[in-house]
Amino acid sequence: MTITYREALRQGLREALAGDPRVFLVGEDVGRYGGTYAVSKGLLEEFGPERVRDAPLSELAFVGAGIGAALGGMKPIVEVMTVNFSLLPLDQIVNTAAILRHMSGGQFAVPLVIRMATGAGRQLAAQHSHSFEGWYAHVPGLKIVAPATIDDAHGMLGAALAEDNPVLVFEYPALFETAGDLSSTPVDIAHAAVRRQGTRVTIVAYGGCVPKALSAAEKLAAEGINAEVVDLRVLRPLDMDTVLASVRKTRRAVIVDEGWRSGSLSAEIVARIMEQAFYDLDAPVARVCREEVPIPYPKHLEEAALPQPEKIVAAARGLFQ
Amino acid sequence: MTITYREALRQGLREALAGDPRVFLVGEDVGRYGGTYAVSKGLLEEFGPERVRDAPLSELAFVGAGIGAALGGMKPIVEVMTVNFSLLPLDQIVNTAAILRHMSGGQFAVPLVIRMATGAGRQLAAQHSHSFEGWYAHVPGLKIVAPATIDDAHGMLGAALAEDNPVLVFEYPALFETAGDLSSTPVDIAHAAVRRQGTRVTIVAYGGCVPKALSAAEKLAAEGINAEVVDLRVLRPLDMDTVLASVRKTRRAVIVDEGWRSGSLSAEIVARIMEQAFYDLDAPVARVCREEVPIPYPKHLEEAALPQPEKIVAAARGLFQ
Amino acid sequence: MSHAASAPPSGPVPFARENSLKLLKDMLRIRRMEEKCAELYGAAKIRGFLHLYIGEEAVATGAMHALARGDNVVATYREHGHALLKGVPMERIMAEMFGKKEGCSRGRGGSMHLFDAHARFYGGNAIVGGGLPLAVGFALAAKLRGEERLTACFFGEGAMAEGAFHESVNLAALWKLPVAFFCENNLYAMGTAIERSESQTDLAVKAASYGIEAFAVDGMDVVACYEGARRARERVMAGGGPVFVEFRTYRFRAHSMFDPELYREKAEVEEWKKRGPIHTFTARLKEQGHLTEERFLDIDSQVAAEVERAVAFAEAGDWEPVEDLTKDVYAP
Amino acid sequence: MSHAASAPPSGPVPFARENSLKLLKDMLRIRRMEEKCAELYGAAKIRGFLHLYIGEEAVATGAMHALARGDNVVATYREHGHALLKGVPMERIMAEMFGKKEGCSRGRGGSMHLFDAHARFYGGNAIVGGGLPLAVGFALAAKLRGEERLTACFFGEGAMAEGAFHESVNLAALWKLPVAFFCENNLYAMGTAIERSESQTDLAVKAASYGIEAFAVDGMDVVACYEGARRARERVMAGGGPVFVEFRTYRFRAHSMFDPELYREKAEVEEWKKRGPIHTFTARLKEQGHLTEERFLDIDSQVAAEVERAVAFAEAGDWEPVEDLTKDVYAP
Ligand SMILES: Cc1ncc(C[n+]2csc(CCOP(=O)(O)OP(=O)(O)O)c2C)c(N)n1
Ligand SMILES: Cc1ncc(C[n+]2csc(CCOP(=O)(O)OP(=O)(O)O)c2C)c(N)n1
Ligand SMILES: [Mg+2]
Ligand SMILES: [Mg+2]
Repeated sequence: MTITYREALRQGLREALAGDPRVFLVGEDVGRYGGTYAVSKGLLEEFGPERVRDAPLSELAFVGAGIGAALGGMKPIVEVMTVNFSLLPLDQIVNTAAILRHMSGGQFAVPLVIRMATGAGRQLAAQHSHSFEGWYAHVPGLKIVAPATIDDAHGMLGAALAEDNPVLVFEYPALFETAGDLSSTPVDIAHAAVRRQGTRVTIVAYGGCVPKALSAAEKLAAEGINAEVVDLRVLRPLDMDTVLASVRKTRRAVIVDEGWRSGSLSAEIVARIMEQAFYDLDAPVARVCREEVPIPYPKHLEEAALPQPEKIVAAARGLFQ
Repeated sequence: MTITYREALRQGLREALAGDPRVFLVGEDVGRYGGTYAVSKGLLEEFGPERVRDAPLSELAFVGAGIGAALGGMKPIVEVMTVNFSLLPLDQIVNTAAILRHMSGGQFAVPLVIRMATGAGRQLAAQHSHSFEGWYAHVPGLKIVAPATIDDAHGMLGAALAEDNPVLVFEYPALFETAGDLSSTPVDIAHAAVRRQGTRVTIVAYGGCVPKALSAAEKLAAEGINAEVVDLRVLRPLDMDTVLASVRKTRRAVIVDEGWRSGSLSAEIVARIMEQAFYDLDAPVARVCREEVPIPYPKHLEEAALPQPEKIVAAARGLFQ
Repeated sequence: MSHAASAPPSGPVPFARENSLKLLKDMLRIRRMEEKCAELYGAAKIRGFLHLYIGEEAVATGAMHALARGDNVVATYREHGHALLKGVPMERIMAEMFGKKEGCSRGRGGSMHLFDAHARFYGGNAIVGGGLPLAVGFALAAKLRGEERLTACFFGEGAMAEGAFHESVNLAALWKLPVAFFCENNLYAMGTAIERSESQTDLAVKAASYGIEAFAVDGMDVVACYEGARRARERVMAGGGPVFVEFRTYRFRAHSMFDPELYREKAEVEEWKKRGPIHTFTARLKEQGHLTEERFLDIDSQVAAEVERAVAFAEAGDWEPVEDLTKDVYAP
Repeated sequence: MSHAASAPPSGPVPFARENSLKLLKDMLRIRRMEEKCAELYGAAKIRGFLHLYIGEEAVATGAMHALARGDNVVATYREHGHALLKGVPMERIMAEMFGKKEGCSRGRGGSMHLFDAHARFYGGNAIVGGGLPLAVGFALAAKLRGEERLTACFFGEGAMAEGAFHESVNLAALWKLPVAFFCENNLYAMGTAIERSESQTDLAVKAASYGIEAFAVDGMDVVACYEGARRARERVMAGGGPVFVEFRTYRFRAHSMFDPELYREKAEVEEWKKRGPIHTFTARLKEQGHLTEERFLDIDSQVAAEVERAVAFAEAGDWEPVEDLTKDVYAP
């Protein structure tokens, strides 16, 4: 069945609500508006206002309430409309959701899923174009997933709900219109995936940058460089086994990250490759990241600020010089 | 003159207030309480309640108000009591202070200093022991400084106020009782500093880990390993020239970071060394970071969770095996 | 809270004729500029998010006329009208929406981020509630510097549920700062009706709980908006601290260009359109003998010409060169 | 707001004798346990931050007696008393303060982070205001699950200035959730007096602006605290949504163990001590003939024995092995 990434997300949500009465969805405009990105469209009508619950503009409170509800026996799916607004409830995520299980001596689990849209690319300017997945991946106690494919858009939510601990699911509006086959194979949220087999260089990417990495790989193939593309999928904890296996084979790597370069998740990948595969490298690992600038509104500047297939190609090519 | 780190901070503050009528200090309990860590003790009496201004518990508003006041012609010093509470006003810092100058087309500067205490080590448990300097160092538009010495504790504030742009100053309660000579040399906030000359391995650290790095270097010296210690001082923008010069000389490096390992600033340093000095390395760069756990209360567990001189020694030693 | 529109504003306008016509013209300037923006969005000249103020023009118009030149204004992503009437030239606004470097934010901000230091217009903020703490800070600076300057902060009723509102009003009240909180209650925050957003829908009552003066005015009546803002300014400048005004208004268009408007009835919108601030004001002025149809058409064509000039200016503008991407980034 | 203490609570206690003695004993249990904690802090057995509740015991005691066993409690870093009376064994509290693995949070939380799933005691939160959203969530869960369960959320008056308070109360009121907001107004947030923290110092007035029932009680009178909490619980369980109670109380000790108390006069503290909840209640019970000095000493020595047992238990506890450092960390 061919569906869009958006529709895959929607079906994942629908199945989650249908499958467990403890699951409910809460967030700004998830109900009557139909979801900012139409991801929850029709769910209010199907499940009613108790289970598809519109919240006022008060991110700190409704994220915290999601944590409390999880502790109280429910399985909340909290939608923070976009990652840009997730700084407001960040304290609850970091200082309660992530900490509670350990700090209580293991008494509590927090079976909570937080979904948010992330990333740039739609000319929304500086305050609406952040990519903070890397920040969240810094925090022990959270699992972070980034669906880049139709199957993952559909299946990662269910896998997250099965975890009994806080999982953050990042959704990529830049991918919402992409379409593809939905398979019936269940997805895990433990492993990275090799999206393209290759031999000479490994391109590591996640979320909205995966299609860019694949497109770069095609261009590289035309130049005779056969690139392997690894989709991280899970940003915490990192599945370094998959990354390292690929790097050990290709002996070269480019890490792609939509976050600002300094202190991005890409740095962590590079550091781990340094620590664990230094002697397997034929060249220093390269990075393609967001430029160190608040994202500007005009299309040409936004494009210049973000990772692009051409930049990935150039970085990969650079490893052979 | 021998003074404590705390007193050096206090004198820096006092001089800032005395030196420019546009400067004022605002934050929770900076006035009548005398400062949570007594850093602002006596300043209310000296400068009055307009310039040493107690704020209610409302971090988002008073940090945002600091930004507004900076735009309005003042030079605010905003104290967020500790980095742990800085998640609450993070949106204002990231989405306004850091962005405004660029997004307004260069019309506005934001001459604002935000001070906060950071770090673990006093058995304050998970919610009061964070080290988020690395997160802040991710954000273009902010300068981040971390005084580790008496001179820096004293002088970095004045240097920050001279910048006409937002600077975050991280203060280390773990160092408050350390004492030393206050020199009269002015400090910059542009460069890293070599705190100990060495030849065989470079230990890079910042803030509260600098004394630990120095202590490790002494131990290593006893084993015949002459370590160089680089104090980053400025966490954004990074002075990689100083770091790379040292690494190119010693050909080995250990990065020490009080933040959780995954996605910490240490990863960025490793990545940059990979990118810029890969061929100069005789061994993969190693890291000593916070363990991936919310900091537990008991002393033995807290110590086990944090970088310690012994761990730094072990990591450095490991580079020679 | 009832969403029903009450009777349209009527009766004589208590201003001199030229003043009245100025108010009318300014409302038209916002309206025509934004109608053009909608068109240009369709033509893909303007991109990103675009939030139109159509229907709410009386609020910004009344309020800006009550402010002094030296006052500060902080607004939201629905701020084209506020920027324009605070003195940002229409052509620079239009160039900004095009993303051209002649724009008031050098093209970097777009529709949601208009700035003009000279006009003391401080955005343009796409984080709901984000402008409130900032406005408090401007007011603090004015007070500390001994400046005779109001800071007016505009925000929607949806923003009142945010912690930022609470903390900011409390701070301003505690410190008796010269700030006016202007709440534009258009009954919806995206698709969330006020009764699902505020447990207390009488917003002035809510604001008064901070121990400040607070009142509501008809936000569809430019006269009431002017009077309300003038009164607020007077009280604030008398030194007693902040004042809160609820402007009861309505948004005629969708929240942004991506909004199927599933959450409200067409009939409700039509009902409110009967109270449209421009045509009701026009009617009153005509009835009063202050305005003829001819004069109206004359004004409207002056406005149309201004809009055309602005579009031409924006079209003729340049793109910021990619080499300047990180210009003005501190500590990149 | 006046910081002056009014007349001490007096007059007959409207409870049966054994009930009254239970209240007295529970106040004493908190007092003696905490006096011991202060001593142990001096002896470096307890470390980190330690916030004593001494002076405020009537609040937790009255409130906990009004709650049902199955109710949830969310509190702050000044929560030893709440934990104890919600049913966390004193020995497990003491072991927690020592950092031993027999502690109610396995020693990992310490004084500020007591937890007990069995007792439905959910912290122990060191972020001011951090417990409020959580409590709303517990109440939401109870409502969705159809459970007859109150969630009581304790917080200081200082927390009311935080956005978290505003957002949480609004949410609870909008959704008519079964949560009681119990504000412990001890007039100071660290060194910040309430009049520098709240523009409206009548906290019940402030809370009522959310359209919920709100009232104040004498937080130095365990009878008033009990009655107030009982009334709040009744109203909430009737289904009308949250209720807010201000408990007017006073902290006799420093904010924490690091506080030179520069911000208040000794005389003010002494004045309030005259209203101390334990000795005034004792006096009333004696006057009423419900209590003799002998019986008092007997109760006190039972309490002392419980404290001794708790300390012995804590002393005898084990340290969590370092190998377990990252146990219970999800996705480390
Ligand atoms: C903190 C935050 N949360 C959510 C959003 C998404 N959003 C943009 S506008 C809006 C509605 C705001 O409503 P209101 O304050 O009433 O202003 P109006 O749009 O009606 O003028 C929302 C939810 C945002 N921009 N910022
Ligand atoms: C968000 C946050 N800001 C600041 C602090 C530091 N702090 C701890 S307790 C406290 C005062 C709280 O006062 P109140 O809410 O009245 O409670 P009380 O201590 O009087 O019981 C402050 C400022 C904190 N823990 N959390
Ligand atoms: Mg609105
Ligand atoms: Mg208090």
